[in-house]
Amino acid sequence: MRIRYFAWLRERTGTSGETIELPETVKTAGELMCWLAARDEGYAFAFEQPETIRIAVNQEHVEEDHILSGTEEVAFFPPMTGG
Amino acid sequence: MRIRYFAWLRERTGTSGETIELPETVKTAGELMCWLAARDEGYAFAFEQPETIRIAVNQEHVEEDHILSGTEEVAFFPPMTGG
Amino acid sequence: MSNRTTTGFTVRVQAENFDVLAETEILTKGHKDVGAVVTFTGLCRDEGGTLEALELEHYPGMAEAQISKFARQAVERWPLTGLTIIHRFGKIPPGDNIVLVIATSSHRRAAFEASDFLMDFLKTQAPFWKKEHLREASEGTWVKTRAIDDADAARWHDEKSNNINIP
Amino acid sequence: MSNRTTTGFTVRVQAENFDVLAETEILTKGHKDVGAVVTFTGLCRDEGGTLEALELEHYPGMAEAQISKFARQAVERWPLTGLTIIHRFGKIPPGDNIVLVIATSSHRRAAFEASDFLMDFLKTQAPFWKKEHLREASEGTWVKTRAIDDADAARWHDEKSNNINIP
Repeated sequence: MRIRYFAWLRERTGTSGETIELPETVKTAGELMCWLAARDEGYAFAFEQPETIRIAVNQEHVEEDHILSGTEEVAFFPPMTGG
Repeated sequence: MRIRYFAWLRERTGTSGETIELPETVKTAGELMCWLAARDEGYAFAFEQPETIRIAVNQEHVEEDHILSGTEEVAFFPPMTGG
Repeated sequence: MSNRTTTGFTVRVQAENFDVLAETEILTKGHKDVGAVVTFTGLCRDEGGTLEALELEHYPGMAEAQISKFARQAVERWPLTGLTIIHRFGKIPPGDNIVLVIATSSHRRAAFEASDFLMDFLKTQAPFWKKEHLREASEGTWVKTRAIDDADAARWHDEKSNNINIP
Repeated sequence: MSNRTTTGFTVRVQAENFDVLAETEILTKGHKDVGAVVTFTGLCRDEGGTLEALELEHYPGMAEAQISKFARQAVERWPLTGLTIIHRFGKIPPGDNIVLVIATSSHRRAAFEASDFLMDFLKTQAPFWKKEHLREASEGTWVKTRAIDDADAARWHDEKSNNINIP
């Protein structure tokens, strides 16, 4: 599964994207954030306030409880500031 | 006193403006409309529905009961359709 | 009411066409506090090909004065950085410009609301009258007011301020 | 819901600047049913001279998809004759263009409301992130969301239609 990070999530994780093998235990987007946060200090910093993070699955906004099975791409990013 | 007519009031009265001597009996803008309407058929047609006519005195919108003493210019016109 | 310095504005009533780009640049070039530019351009529609031209009559002097009055209300009510209003008169063929409002501000809401407000008042309170000349008719017809335009203008009374005077 | 034919629209996400006049002419030249043109241009402010540049990061693909989703909602909700939305990304110096919305319609209210609506959703729902680079600071700072922008976007839920989906 492809994961993408934008803005300060990209800076804190140190990567704009990566491909991971989703562990059996991780079912939802929220669980994926927990799992990623446990990786190292940078990821822990990136995901320290998961409630502020927006999630997109296959380029559509989803909530934390979104089930990831069948997902090609998950993106994590801060609230948007376009326009 | 200068009187000006715009749009269909100009067309019906047959003039864009004229200078009149205000009779003693005419105090308000509404009374002036009555007095003008009595002049001839064109003026009668122009002022047949005085409630639809807008009035400006010295280039400011006023109501029918506006007292005309001291007025330099009165204008009569239909509801505006600018923009 | 407020001790904020209000912005100046430009009002023109003219027969000639106007240049939206040039007018916009006057308000933006070298003004780096501008974050939002809203332009409204009103054009002459051809009414499904039936219209030959619109003829716009106006009350010289009062037209400028009324538009300036609304412009003053707009710069007092919203934190604009610039405001330009141009209204044409005379014979205008389909596709041609009739009216232009440009409002600039730091943030978008002020520019949107001010230009929207101004158009509502230009429609109903500025002394202009439109006559339609149709291709198939020898006589022109005066355009009737639309109730929706009065309703639009009335929106600006209900909220915020009492500084708008409709007779 | 309605059997009115909905209008097409143009959405572009690009690094290059855009030309407001040229984009406007695409929607107006030869379209004589257009009575109202509203353009919104968002510019990079210099924040009182402190800003070196804004850096705009975006999510390629999703940015275009989200903007197109809002554009589709706009042409379904309002009787527009044309709609163009352009959003830039990359490093943008003060005074430069960031975003453009042009909405055209027969009557002004549709053009005003659609462009206002689209800007509210671009601000809060399109995947763009702004980083401010100040003259006096070596590190850039991510721009925070403003509560007022969410409140502005929420205005469009209360009325008329349910076809707007905010997650």
